[in-house]
Amino acid sequence: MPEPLLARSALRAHVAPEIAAPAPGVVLRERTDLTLASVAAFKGREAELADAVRSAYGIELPTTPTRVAAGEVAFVWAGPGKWLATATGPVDFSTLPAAVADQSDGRSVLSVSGERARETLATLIAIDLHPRAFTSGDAALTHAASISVHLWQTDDAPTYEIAVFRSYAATLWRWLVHAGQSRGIDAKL
Amino acid sequence: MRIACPHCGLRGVDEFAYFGDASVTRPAADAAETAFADYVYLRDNPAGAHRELWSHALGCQSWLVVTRDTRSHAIETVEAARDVALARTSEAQS
Amino acid sequence: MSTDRYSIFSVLRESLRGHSGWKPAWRDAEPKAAYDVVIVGGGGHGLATAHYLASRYGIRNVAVVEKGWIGGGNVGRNTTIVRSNYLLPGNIPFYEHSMKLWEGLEQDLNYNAMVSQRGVVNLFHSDGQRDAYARRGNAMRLHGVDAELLDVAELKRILPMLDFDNARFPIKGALRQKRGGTVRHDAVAWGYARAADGRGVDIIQNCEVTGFRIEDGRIRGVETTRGFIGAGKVGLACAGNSSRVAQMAGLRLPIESHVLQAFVSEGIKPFIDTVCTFGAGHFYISQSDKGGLVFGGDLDGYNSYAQRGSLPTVEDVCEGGMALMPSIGRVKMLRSWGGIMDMSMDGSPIIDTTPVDGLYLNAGWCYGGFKATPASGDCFAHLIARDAPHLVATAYRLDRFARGRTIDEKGVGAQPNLH
Amino acid sequence: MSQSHRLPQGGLIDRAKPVSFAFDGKRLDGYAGDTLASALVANGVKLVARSFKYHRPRGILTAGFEEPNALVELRSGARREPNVRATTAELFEGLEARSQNRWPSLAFDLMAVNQLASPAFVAGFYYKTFMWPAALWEKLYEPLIRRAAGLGRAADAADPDSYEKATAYCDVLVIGAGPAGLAAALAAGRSGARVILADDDFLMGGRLNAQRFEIDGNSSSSFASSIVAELRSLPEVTLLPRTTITGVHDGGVYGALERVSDHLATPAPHQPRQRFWRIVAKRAVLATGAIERPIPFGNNDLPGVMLAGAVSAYLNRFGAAPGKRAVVYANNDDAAKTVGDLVAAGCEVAAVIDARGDAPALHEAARACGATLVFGRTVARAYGFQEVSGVEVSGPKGDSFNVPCDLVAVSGGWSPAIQLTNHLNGRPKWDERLAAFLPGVTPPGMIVVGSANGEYGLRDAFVTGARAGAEAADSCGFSGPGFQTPRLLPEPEEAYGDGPWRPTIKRGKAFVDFQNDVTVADVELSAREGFRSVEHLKRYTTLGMATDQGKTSNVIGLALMAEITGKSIPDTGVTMNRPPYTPVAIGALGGAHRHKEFKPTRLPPSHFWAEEQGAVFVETGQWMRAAYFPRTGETDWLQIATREINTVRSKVGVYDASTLGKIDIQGPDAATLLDKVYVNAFASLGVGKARYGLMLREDGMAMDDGTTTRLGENHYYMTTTTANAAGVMRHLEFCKQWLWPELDVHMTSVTDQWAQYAIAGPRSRDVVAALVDDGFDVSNEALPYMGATELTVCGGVKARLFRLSFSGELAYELAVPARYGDAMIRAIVKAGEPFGICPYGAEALAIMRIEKGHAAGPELNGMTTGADLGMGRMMSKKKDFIGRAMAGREGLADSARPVLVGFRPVDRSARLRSGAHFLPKGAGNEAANDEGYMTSTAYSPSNGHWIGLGFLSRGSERMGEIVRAYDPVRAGDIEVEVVSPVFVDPEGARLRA
Repeated sequence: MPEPLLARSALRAHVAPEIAAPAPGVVLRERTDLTLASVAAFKGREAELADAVRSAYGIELPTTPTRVAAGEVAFVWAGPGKWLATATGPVDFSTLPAAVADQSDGRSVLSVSGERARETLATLIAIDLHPRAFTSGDAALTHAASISVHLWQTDDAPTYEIAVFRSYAATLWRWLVHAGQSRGIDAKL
Repeated sequence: MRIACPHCGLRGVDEFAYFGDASVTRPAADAAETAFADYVYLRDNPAGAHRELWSHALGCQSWLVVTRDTRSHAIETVEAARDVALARTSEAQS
Repeated sequence: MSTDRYSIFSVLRESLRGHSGWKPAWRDAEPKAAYDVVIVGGGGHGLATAHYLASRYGIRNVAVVEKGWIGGGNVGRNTTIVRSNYLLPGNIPFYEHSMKLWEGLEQDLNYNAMVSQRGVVNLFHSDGQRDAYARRGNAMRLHGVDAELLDVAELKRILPMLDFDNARFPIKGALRQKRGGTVRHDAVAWGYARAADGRGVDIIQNCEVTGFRIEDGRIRGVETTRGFIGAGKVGLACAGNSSRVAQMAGLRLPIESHVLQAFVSEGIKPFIDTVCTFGAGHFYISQSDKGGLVFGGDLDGYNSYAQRGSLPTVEDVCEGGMALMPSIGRVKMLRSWGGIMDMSMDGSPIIDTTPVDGLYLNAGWCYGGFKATPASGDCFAHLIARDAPHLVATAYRLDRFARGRTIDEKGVGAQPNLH
Repeated sequence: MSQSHRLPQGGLIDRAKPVSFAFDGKRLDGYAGDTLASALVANGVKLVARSFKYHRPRGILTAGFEEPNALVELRSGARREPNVRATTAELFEGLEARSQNRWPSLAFDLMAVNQLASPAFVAGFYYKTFMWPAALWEKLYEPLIRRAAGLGRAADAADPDSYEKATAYCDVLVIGAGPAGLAAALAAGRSGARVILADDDFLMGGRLNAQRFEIDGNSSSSFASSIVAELRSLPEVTLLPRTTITGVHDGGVYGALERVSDHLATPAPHQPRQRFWRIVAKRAVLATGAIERPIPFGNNDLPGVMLAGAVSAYLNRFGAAPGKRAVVYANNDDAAKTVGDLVAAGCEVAAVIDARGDAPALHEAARACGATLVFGRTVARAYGFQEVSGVEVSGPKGDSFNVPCDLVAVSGGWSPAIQLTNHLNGRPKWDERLAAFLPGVTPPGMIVVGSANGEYGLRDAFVTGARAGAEAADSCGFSGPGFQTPRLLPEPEEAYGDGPWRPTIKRGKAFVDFQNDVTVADVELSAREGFRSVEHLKRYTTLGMATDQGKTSNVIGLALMAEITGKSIPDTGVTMNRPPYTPVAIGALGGAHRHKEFKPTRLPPSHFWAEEQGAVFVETGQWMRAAYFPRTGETDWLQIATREINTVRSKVGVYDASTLGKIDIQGPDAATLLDKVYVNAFASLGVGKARYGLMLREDGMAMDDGTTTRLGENHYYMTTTTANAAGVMRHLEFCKQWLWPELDVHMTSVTDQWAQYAIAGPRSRDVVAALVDDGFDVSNEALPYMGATELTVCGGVKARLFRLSFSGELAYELAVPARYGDAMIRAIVKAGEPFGICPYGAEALAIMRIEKGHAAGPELNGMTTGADLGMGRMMSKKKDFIGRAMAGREGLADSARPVLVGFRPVDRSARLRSGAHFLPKGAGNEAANDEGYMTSTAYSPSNGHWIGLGFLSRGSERMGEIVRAYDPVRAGDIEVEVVSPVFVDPEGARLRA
C-alpha cells in the first residue's frame, strides 16, 4: 500500500521569494485552506439553484460582480449565471443542482492586504480599486499584467483575495513581490 | 479604447479579444457552399458604425456584440452576444 | 534654365546658383476630360502602376487620382522593410520580383530611394520554430531566393545587443535574407511620381472619387470631387480604403481594414545594422539612415479607419523590444503613427479583374504592401494593359476564397487580425 | 570663475545647497533647484551642442521641454541616455553630461567642415545623388550618412534600472500646473472630486515661477506654492510633478510618464527610474500653456540667441543671467516683461527691436530702461564666432546698422501647446488674430484653458482654469466653493505676434527647425520642387521631425510656405501631432517585466520534483516542461531520450501530461455541442469511454485535436493541445453563446485542477495497480483501451484513470487534484521502481509520437485539412459540424494535395531534418518540382534509424517511392523512402494489451 499523498502548494520559496518587513505597507500570503468550485446554472433552472444555495448556505446568489458570504461559505460572481463557490475547509458543492466543477486545486488564492495594497495592485491590475469604486464585497474578473485573475475584497484594511490559475501562481507572487518591494511588502509562504 | 462589458463594467481594450463582423450569420447546414464562403470571407468593412464580436477574454468570457464607429472608435452599444443571438433565433422562428 | 536630371553634377551645379533651377518633382495636374486609364489612389502602388503602365506597357494617357496628397497613406506610414522571405509558392515569385525591381529602382527612376540591402533576420527560439524557418528558407531557395540559417555564434556577431543570456525565450538562431533591407519610404512615392510625370502621367491631388460610372457592366469613368473623369479602364489601388471604394462599384471584398502602428525613436548613432524580427515578442526593428530606431509589432486587432492606435499595443511593442535588446531602455520613442491596413482574409493580396468590365482591383496588402510596391505596380499595370495576370501574380485571384485556394502564410484562417 | 553669471540674489534655487556637476569633463557648480541648462547659464557656458547636419555651434534656446538645441548625453555606461534636454534635466550632485555629435571636441569640431559643403546639402539632396554606382550605396555612401546621422549614443549594456507601470483613475485630470492648471485643480479639488494634477516640471507653478507678477501683494511664485500646499492637503487630489502627459487615447485614457528618479544619480533601492501611468479620467482640463516662437534671421542659431520667455525664466526662477548686454527682438508686447526682467536683474538692454510699426507697451518698456528703441525694422542677422557678439538691424530701404550684444532675446509670438488635442485626430483651427493654431475638435471630455486656448492673460488663465475645473467636477457630480481669481496687477494684452517669417536680407543661414538644420532656404526649395502641402514639406525637409517634434518650428515653416505659395495658412495645411507629446523612454513603456519575467512562466505540478531530478527544461509557450532527465554520466540529449524511450517501450515510464488543456463540459446539450465542434461523433460515445476528436476551423482547416471522455450522460472531459487550450475554450464559448445560444451546456477550464500523468509501457498496469485503492479493477477487461473510470488512489485521493496512449504502448493517464501532483509523481516513481520505471520528458514523448505517426503541432500548422492528416474518413457525413462546408471546396478536396506519410532515409545512417522539401528523384532543384515538406523527424530507437513525418503530394499512393529531401539551408540533400507514418506497432497490439 503506497503512502498517503501530501497536499502541497504551487509555491516554493525559490520561485516565490519570501520577504520580511518590520512595518509592512502590504502583506502577501497564500490562502491554502479554501475549497473552491465553479458553479453554473442550467438553463431554466436558475431559480432552483438560487433556492438550493439559499437553503443550504443562507446565501443570496449575487447577479452582479460581488461576493456574498455567510459563515465559512461564500459565492463570488464569476460571469453571467456562473459563480465561484468558496469555503473555509471542506464543503461539498457538487450536490448543487448545477454544473459544478471542483477548482480547489485549479486556483491558488493569494491574499494582499495593507494600506499600500491598492497602490501595489495598481501596478498590475488595471481596474479602479479606489473605495468609491470598489469596496468590501465587490468582485472582479480581470487580469494582473497578462495573467487572468478573479479578485474580491473581503475587508476595509483593505484585504483583497486573488484567485489565479495554479500554474501561474508563482509568477504572480513574484510580480507582486517586485511591485511591493518599494512599498514595504511582507511576503511569507 | 475602453469597452463597457454589460456584466463587468468599463474595462480596457486589452481585456478583450476581437473576432470581427457580427452582421454575418452562419448559414443553415444545408446551405450552398457559396453561402458558407460568403459567410466566412466577405465583409462590408464600413467606415462608420460597425457591429462586431468581441470576447471578454481576460474577464468574464462573455462574447459581446459591440457597435462602434470605425472612424472615431466611439462605442455606441455593447450587448451580450448570447442575447443578440437568442433574439435573432426567436425572430427567425416567428 | 531648369534642371531635370538628378545627379551629383546637377546638385553641384545647382548649389552654385542657390538651387534656383530645380523644377517641381511632378506637375500638380488638372484633370482632363478622359484618360485611357485612371488609377484611383496616389500611394506607392498607384504611382508605381502608373509608372510601369507608361514605361513598360506603353500606356501614357494615364491619370492617378488621389483624395489628399500623394504618398500620404501607407507608403509614408510603414517601417520601410523590404524582403522576399515568404513561404508559399503563391507568394515567393511575386515578392522576389519586387525585390529585383527594388534592386534596380534608383537607376530606373533616377531617384535615390536609399534601397539598403542590410539583411532581414528572423529569430527563432525553439527547434520547432527553427524547422519552420528551415522549411521557409528551403522554399525560398527552391525559388532562387537567398536564404540562410544562422546559428547563435553568427547572430552574436551581427546583433551583439540582443539578450542572449537572460531571455525568457532563449535565442537559438535565425533565418536571414541578406538581400532584404530597408528603403526610404517617402522617396518611393516621390520617385515613382516624378518618373511617371516625366512620361506624361497626370497626377491629380485633392481629387476624391465619389462614384463610378458603369454602363452595361462596363466602366466608363469615375465621379470625383473635381468632376467626372472618363476612363477606358480604372484600377483601384486604395489600400485601407479598398472596401469603401469598391463598394461604390457594388463590390464586397474579403477584406477588413485594421490599424497597424509603428514607432520611431529619436536619432542615435549607429546601433543596429540589419532588420531584426522577434516573433516570440511581437517586435521588429531596424535603424533608419537618419539614426532613428524604427520598430513595430502586431496589429491593434480591430477594424479601424482612424489612423491611430491604442496604448496597450504601444506598451506590448516596447515590452517586446526590451525583452529583445534591453540596452534600448533609455532610448526614447519619438513618434508613433497608425496606418490603415487592407487585411485580406488569408493574409495575401488580390490583383485581379472584377465583375465590372474594365475595373481592376489591387488590394488586400495587409501589412506587407510597402515591400510589394514595385511588383504590385508592375503586375497591376500588366493586368490592366493586357487583361491577363502577370506570371508572378497568378495566384492573387479574387475567387480563390470560394475555391479554397487561399494563400495563408501564417495558417490562421479567415481571421484578418491574426495575419 | 564659478557661476560667473549667477545673479547675486533671487530665484527659486536653494543657494544653501550647492551641487557640483561636470559638462564635457569640466567640473562646474550650481544649486539645488537648477536645471542643467540654468546651471550652464549661471556658469556662462553658451556653447553646449553641435547641430545635426552642419555641426554649427548651438546654445540654449528655451527653458523647457520644447528645447531643440541643448541636447546632451547624460550619465555613462549602461545608464547612458542620449538626447537629454539640458533645459529639463534636474541638476544632481555628480551629474555627468557630455555634448554630442562632435569630434574631437565641442569647441573644435572637425565635422563643421560640413558647413563648407552646405550649399549642396540642402533639403532632399540625397534623393538626387549617391545613385551611381549602385553597389557603392551600402558600402560607402550609406555608412557615411549613418555615421553622421543621429545625435547621442544608446547605452552600452542592458538598462540596470527598473521601470514600473500603473493605472490610476480620476474624475478630473488637470494637465499642466501653471496658473490655469492650478486654478482648475483647486476648483475641482475643493469639490471633493478625485483629481490628478500632472506637470512635467519638478516645481509646479509654470509661468508663476518664471515671471514676476504680483498676486495678492505677494510674488507669483509664493502664490503658486500656497496653492500647491492646499492641493496637497486635499485627500482626493493627487499631485504628479515631473510627470508629462504623453498621449490621449480612446476612452478617456491618458498616458503619463513620471520621472521618479531621474533627478537622482541612481534610483533609491527598489524604486523605479520612471513610472508610466495609464490615467483613466472622466474629464480633463488641458492647461499646457503656450510655446514661444523664434523669428528667422541670419545666424539665428548662434549661442546667445534665446527666446525672450526663457531669458525671463533664467533670470527670475534660476537667478542666472544668460547675457550682460541684451538685444530684445520681438513682434509682440509680451517681450516687454523680458525687458523689465533684464533691467531688474541689472543687465543692460542695448536695443529693443520691434518688427511691428507701433506697439505701445513694448515701447514703454524700452523707454523706461533707456534702451535704444527700434521699430518697423528687423534683425537681418546675428554675428559672432561660436556665440553672438552683435546683431545687424536692417530697415525697409536696405539700410542697416550693428548693435553689439552678448544676448538676443527673441519673441516671435506664441503657439498654444495644443498637441494633445490632436491625438484623437481633432484638427486644430488657425486663428488669424493670434497668428496661432487653437484647439479645434477636442477629445471627448477635454476642456482647454488659459494660454493653451489662446487666452494669454494671467487673469484669463485663472478665470478659465477655475471655471473649467469646477465644471468638470460638477459633471462628475461634485460641487464646491470653486476658486476666486486673486488680485492682479494689470498686464499688456497684445501677447501675440505675426511674422516676419522671411528675413529681408539673406546673409547667414536663417533656421526654422534648429535641430534638423532646416532653413528658410530649404522651405523655399521645397516649394520650388512642388513639396508644398505641409505633409510633403515635413517629409521632404524633415521640418518638425526632430526630437522636439517641431514645437518651436512647425508654425514658422507653415507660415513661410503659405507666404511663398501665396496661400493662406489653413490652405497650406495643418500640423497634426501624434503621441507621444515628448519622447518617452522605451524602457518605461516596456515596464517592469523584463528578462525571464517578460512573460509568465507556468509550472506544471511535477516541476519541483523534476528540478530535484536534475531535469533539463524547455519553454513550451508559457509552460516550462521537462525535456529530459539526465542520469549521471549522460551528456547528450539524444542519448538520454533514447534511454527514456527504450525504458518506456520495454518497461515503464512516467510523463507529466498536465500541460494539455482540460475542459469540463456539463449539461443536457453537451453531446450536441461536441458533435458540432468535432468532425466525428461524440453523442454516440459510451459513458466511461474516451475518443480521439479532430476540430476544424470554419474554413475547413484542422484547428486542434485531443481525446474527450464521457464521464456521465451529460458530462464530458475534453483535452486539447497545450498550445491551443485557451483558444479552444474561447471557440467553445463562441459556439455556445453566439452560434447556438439555445444549447444548455457549460464549459469550465480545469487545466490547472488536475495533475495528469501518463504511465506508459508494458509494465504500466503493474504500476497503476500498485497505486489504486483496494476494490478498483484496472485489468484489461475492466478498463480496456480507451476506457476511463473514476476511482481513488493512495488511500482515498480521488482520481480519474484513462486508458490512453500517445506513446503507442500500453498506457494510462492518471489524474489527481493538482495539490497532490507533487506527491503523486513521487508515489508513481516509487511504485514503479520494482518494474524499472523512469521519468521521460517532452523530447522522448515527441519521438515516440513520431514513431506512432500521431499528428502534433508541426502537422496541425493551420494549413492542413483533415484529409491531409489522413483523417478524411473520420469526418462525419451524417451531421453538420464547424468546417464541414468549407472542407468540401475544390482546393481542399484536391487529390493532389500533400498528405501525411512517413519517411525513412534510404541510407539508414543518414539523418533527417524537418523543414526539408520533397522533390521527385532526378528532378531539378526548382520550385516547380516542390512536392511537400518534412514536418517532424526523430532518431527512432525502436527502428534504429531516423524517421520522419511529412506532407507529400499524393503521398498515400506512393508508398515505397524514393524522393529527395532537399534542405539547402543546412546543406542537406538526401534520398528518402515514402513509408507508412506508423513506425511502431502498426496494428496497435501493444496499446490494447
